[in-house]
Amino acid sequence: MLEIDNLSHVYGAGTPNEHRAIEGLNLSVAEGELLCIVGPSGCGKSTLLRSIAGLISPTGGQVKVEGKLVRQTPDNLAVVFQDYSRSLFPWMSVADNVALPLRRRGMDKKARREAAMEALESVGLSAAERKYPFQLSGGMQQRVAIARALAYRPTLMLMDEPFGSVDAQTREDLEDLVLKVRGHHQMTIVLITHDIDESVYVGDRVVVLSKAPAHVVGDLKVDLPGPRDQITTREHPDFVHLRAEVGRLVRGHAAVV
Amino acid sequence: MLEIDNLSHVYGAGTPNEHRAIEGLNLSVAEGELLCIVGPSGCGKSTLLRSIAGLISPTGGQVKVEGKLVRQTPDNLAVVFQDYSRSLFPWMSVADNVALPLRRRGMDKKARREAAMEALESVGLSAAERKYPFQLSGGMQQRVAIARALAYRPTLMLMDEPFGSVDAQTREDLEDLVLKVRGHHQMTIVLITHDIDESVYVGDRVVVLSKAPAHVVGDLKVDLPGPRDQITTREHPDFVHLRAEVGRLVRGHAAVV
Amino acid sequence: MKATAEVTAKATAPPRIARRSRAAARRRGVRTVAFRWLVLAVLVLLWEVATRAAGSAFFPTPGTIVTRMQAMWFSGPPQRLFLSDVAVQNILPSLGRMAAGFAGGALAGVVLGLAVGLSARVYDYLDGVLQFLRAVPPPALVTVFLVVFGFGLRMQLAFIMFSIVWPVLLNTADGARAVEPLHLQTCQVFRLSRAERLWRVVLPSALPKMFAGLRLALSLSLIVMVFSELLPGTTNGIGFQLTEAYSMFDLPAMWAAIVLLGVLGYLLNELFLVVERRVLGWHRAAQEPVG
Amino acid sequence: MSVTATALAPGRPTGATARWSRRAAGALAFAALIELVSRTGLADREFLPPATEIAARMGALALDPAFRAHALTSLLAWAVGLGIAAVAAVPLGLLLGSVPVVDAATRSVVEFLRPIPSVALIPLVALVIGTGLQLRISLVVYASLWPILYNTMYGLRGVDPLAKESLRSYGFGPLSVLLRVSLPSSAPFITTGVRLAAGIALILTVSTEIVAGRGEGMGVFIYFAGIAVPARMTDILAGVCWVGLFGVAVNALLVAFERRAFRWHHARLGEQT
Amino acid sequence: ACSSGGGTTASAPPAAASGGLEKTKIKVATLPAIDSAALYVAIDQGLFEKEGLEVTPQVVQAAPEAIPMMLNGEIDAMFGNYVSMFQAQDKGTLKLRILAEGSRAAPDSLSIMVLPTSPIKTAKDLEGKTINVNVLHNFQELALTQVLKANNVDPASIKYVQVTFQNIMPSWKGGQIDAAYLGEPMVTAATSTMGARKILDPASGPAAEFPISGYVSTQEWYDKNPRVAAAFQRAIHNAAKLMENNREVVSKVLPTFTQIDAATAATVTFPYFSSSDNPVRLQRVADWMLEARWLTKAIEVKTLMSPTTSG
Ligand SMILES: Nc1ncnc2c1ncn2[C@@H]1O[C@H](COP(=O)(O)OP(=O)(O)OP(=O)(O)O)[C@@H](O)[C@H]1O
Ligand SMILES: Nc1ncnc2c1ncn2[C@@H]1O[C@H](COP(=O)(O)OP(=O)(O)OP(=O)(O)O)[C@@H](O)[C@H]1O
Ligand SMILES: [Mg+2]
Ligand SMILES: [Mg+2]
Repeated sequence: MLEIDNLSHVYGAGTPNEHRAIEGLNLSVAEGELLCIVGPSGCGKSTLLRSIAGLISPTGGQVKVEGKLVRQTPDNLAVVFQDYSRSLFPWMSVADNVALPLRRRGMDKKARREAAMEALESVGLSAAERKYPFQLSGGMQQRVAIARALAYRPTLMLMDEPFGSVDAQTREDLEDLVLKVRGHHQMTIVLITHDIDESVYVGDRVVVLSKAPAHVVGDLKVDLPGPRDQITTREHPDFVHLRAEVGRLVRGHAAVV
Repeated sequence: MLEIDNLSHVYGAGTPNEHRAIEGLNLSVAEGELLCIVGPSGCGKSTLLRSIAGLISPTGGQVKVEGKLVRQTPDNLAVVFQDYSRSLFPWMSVADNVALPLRRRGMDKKARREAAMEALESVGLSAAERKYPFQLSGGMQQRVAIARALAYRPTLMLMDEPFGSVDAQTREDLEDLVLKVRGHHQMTIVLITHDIDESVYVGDRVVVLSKAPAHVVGDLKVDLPGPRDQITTREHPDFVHLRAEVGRLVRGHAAVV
Repeated sequence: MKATAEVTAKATAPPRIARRSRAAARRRGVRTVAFRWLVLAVLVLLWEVATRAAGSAFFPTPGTIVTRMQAMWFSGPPQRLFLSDVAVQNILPSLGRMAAGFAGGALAGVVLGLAVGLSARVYDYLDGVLQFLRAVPPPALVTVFLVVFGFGLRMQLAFIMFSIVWPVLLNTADGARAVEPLHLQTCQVFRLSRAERLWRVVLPSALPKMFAGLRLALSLSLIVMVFSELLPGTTNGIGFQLTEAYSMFDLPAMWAAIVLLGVLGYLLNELFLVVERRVLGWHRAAQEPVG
Repeated sequence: MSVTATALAPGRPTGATARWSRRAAGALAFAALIELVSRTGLADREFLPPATEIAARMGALALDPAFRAHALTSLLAWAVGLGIAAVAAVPLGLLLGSVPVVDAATRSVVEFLRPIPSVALIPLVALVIGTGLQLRISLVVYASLWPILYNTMYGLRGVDPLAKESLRSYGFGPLSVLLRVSLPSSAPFITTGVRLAAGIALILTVSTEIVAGRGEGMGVFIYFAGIAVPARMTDILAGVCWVGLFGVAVNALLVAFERRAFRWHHARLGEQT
Repeated sequence: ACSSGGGTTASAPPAAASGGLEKTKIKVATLPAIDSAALYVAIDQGLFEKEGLEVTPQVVQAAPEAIPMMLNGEIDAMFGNYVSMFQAQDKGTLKLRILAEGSRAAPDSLSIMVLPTSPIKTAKDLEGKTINVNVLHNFQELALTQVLKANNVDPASIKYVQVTFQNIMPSWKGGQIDAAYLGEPMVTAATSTMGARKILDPASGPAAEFPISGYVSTQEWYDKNPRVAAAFQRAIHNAAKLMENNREVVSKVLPTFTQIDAATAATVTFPYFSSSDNPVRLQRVADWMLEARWLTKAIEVKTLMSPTTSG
């Protein structure tokens, strides 16, 4: 599905502010996989995401989605941006924000509205459909951004700390929602998170990135039994072990896998 | 230090979008206390914070800071906004952003710069001083916002999910930083967080708010021994107990304290 | 905290997003209007006193001017809204020219502005020429306009459009260029078509700046309308009456035209603001301090 | 920087040479159009001479000290007028844009004055303040005030409220917030207003000279070329082209200034500089 | 530099003959047209100097523009056409004093012309046609009305459009005006370069020697400076006398304040320059204006004129 080959990105090359964000990063994600990426703040996770989405052209290496080199944004892709509040359109109501991308899906107005409402419902925001983004709390805005991506039914979904601004309970609900949607609609998901527990809980695989310039320092397969559950899964010894493992990797110790 | 008396806030009163965000909320915070507030997404935490900061005038009840009714922003106050990226000034370098509020402190240019550098250093961003906010990652921007508030040395600091965008390691460091600074400079801190562990770890007290309209449903004193430590404190049985307690409260079950 | 309270009401109750609390709004509206008229009344009074004291033929009193306006334009039959023949023959054609010129110029400005603001290529090709044309004084080009467009309406409209297009163009380009990058990235990610991006994202975010340009262009179109009525071959219009009045030293008539222009400008601007408030409701609301 | 996302049509970054050659191509195409229209007789050559003739005349005029004196006089009026307008309009815009009461109170008067054409004012202003340079300057100020004023007012509306609140929360008063947040944040749009005003001021300077000028000035030069028999169209258009080129130069300077001063703005938008 | 061509006379000590002038330096607004020539000749020939006056001409583009200047004291006197001046007097804009007569229309100095291809052959053909004027409701219309009447053409049928000087040729060639109302030097130019035909001389018949412009000041200024006024009038009249039989003195000054080059200056038809004042012929202008309802009340021109001190 997704092949990243020796990717490098340098910001402001040749300026005094030159910054090597990514260097020699290799990664591949299988169809239908849910990959979690963790790594220190400022290491280059969002940069990696932008490269996959074709929003920046990396200064070295290449990204392939479904075997095709990414030059422009690949088809059927959705992104939940880290800066969610800025990615919503302030002149549209919440429902319109969610419905907008569906125009590309050739849906008529009614179908768009229904899909949008359904997505909003799934993130617990059906009451907010007529509101404008600025009338929502931070966490609600973030959920609108998630709803927008979900409603779009992408085959590849990129999520940049999508649950950072919601409370613990909602977060769990959203994690389960993502797992459910992924199961139903054959989606490949790349999810960036800072929450190590979360990465292990939702991920099929967890990739740990190094400090800048980012490259892969750990790549752990998460082999947890059957449908995941917030209580039982998190109590599972493998979970506890993997969590500790990821934690060690993030803190810069060698992996012990 | 801070007295909140029967506070209510209604957005868009008299419109179809009328929303009662806070209702009959009472709360008081002692001098030097570190109060954590947790509550469901969209319940009214940020609204409460804005009322304390005098940025909105509540539609009912009152807020007193150091015995004085809040009509305008109280003196010696700093806020770390939830939407940190928009609260930074894009036309200023990181160092200038941090140094700007220090003008209120009557510091000369050099002193301002030094204080700014020191604060940036403490959040691990000394290398970024000359960069502009848009050149930073989300987590780095958030740390700049924290540095700006810290450098100001307020007597009352309001933080709205200040560590939401940083990785686990940095988050712990920042938690400890806040604890340290609080100890050194006699600060009263109100900290909103979604991380229940964090609320118990850093807080002297944890207040749990209900769903909208927000009021206090739980108010737990955190009585953990001595200087807190990321490892030992979190292993302490009281910690585990309190954490579960807060979790229950957030999930809407009755408190058992 | 009165100021904040007002702001609060305004912020949370933009038109179209939510209707504001009626009674309070009405009260405030009445107060603002009353205040505005009070200021106006005081100024007119001062004007009357000053012109009386000066007693110059060049500066007739407001009373004289209004009398003249009434006699010249508003002494017609009631079924024609009191418009006299002179008014029908001059004011209406002028307004028509202005409206057509404004519409054409605004449209051209928006289209060109978007093109220049969005495409670096178009910008490179056109920028030099546009900046050149923008600085060219139209009165010096009357002969060229005459040769290209001929006498009369066509030339006048070309003249008006040529003059008012610039504020719209520059501000639209500025707005189109300053669209929040993340909005554009969102468009790109969801593969919105060019038209959708333009119509649903670029245009709405450029609108606030476009409106600044349009508001400038509106009053400018009145000004240029007057200029255009000085062009060879004009036989009617407010501008025509204005110059004719001055060439015959009929200063009250000239002042009448000036005041009429002022009043028209004021009314058109109020109308414009009503439209702006509708279209930019979201903007106003979103930009007001939260509260 | 290689951000491709920001342009509507993601184009590959282009080098300075490419950009300049495009500019030159645009200008040449325009000149060629005029040349063609004139030489083919689409427009009477007597009244629209070919571009090459105009260009040749422009060259000759540049060497003519009398013409240079005209140009200098106009520039003086232009610069002084624009300077006064900018210095007056920005604070005024800040005031009207940030204190709604003042805006409401003055709106009727401002909107009444705005559509009054300066031609109508010439005799009146002339009577009061005389007909020298001061007449031109005051008319230039009057006309070029508005774009700066309105762009300032509208620019203030676009300031992120959270940025303002940030400063407010540190106890800064409304004035500080205005000067330290609102002003820098809207500065790029205000500069666009100044660019607009620069053009309007130029037009007004020359037009006023054409209508009422005496003594020296580009407009006077153009006027006298016009009353000759037959009218010296080449002179008129050469003069006009010098004015236009000056406009291009001023605009380029302002844009360069803008790119420098507001690098944060352009860089954030991912523009190539 | 084009505009102040005439220059000023060298500052001169007041001549014995004209001692007691209220002031010796005056500024006079003139037009860049042949009609203002007398003033420039008077400067050029030292006639003002002889009167002890130092006159600075200020070229303006149209007479109405000079009135504010005169009212606010920027200039002392101006050269303006009577129609405008009488209108200003009538409307109370100006309390007028005529210092000296200036120019009168000479045969062929004004002309109604058509292009060689035009179907218009006679004055009668002008009926219902569009004709340009420099300014609406001014002396051009006034004179032509009289001449048309004398030629049995209905003056009311003519459509006048205001066309600035520079745009007469393009409008004419472009067919937007049917016949062109030209003054010098355009008459000469149109005849020689375009083969234009003359249909009518607006300065013939009843309008022969029609007074066009004169030198005026405000009554107030005149009351304060009677001797200056007299000296000024003498110099203008003397200049006119000098010019009567001597084209060269005129041709010599023309290029300095008009856009007429020396070659053209040698061939154009000059108007008549008045070497004396004549209230009777001026009264005609006022009467015609009243008839056309351009005045609200009759003007008795004699009361506006200054006593002749020359000759
Ligand atoms: N436009 C830019 N110009 C220059 N440097 C940039 C730019 N954007 C990002 N960077 C730098 O690249 C590095 C990686 O940024 P990125 O946003 O990818 O980090 P991240 O891993 O997403 O961090 P976080 O977890 O804090 O969001 C950072 O050090 C940042 O300073
Ligand atoms: N400007 C506004 N106009 C109308 N409603 C608003 C406005 N701002 C906030 N609200 C509403 O008030 C409620 C509380 O918002 P607030 O931002 O205080 O929530 P919060 O507790 O901070 O949530 P989160 O944890 O998601 O940030 C939300 O339901 C939101 O929709
Ligand atoms: Mg990131
Ligand atoms: Mg919040």
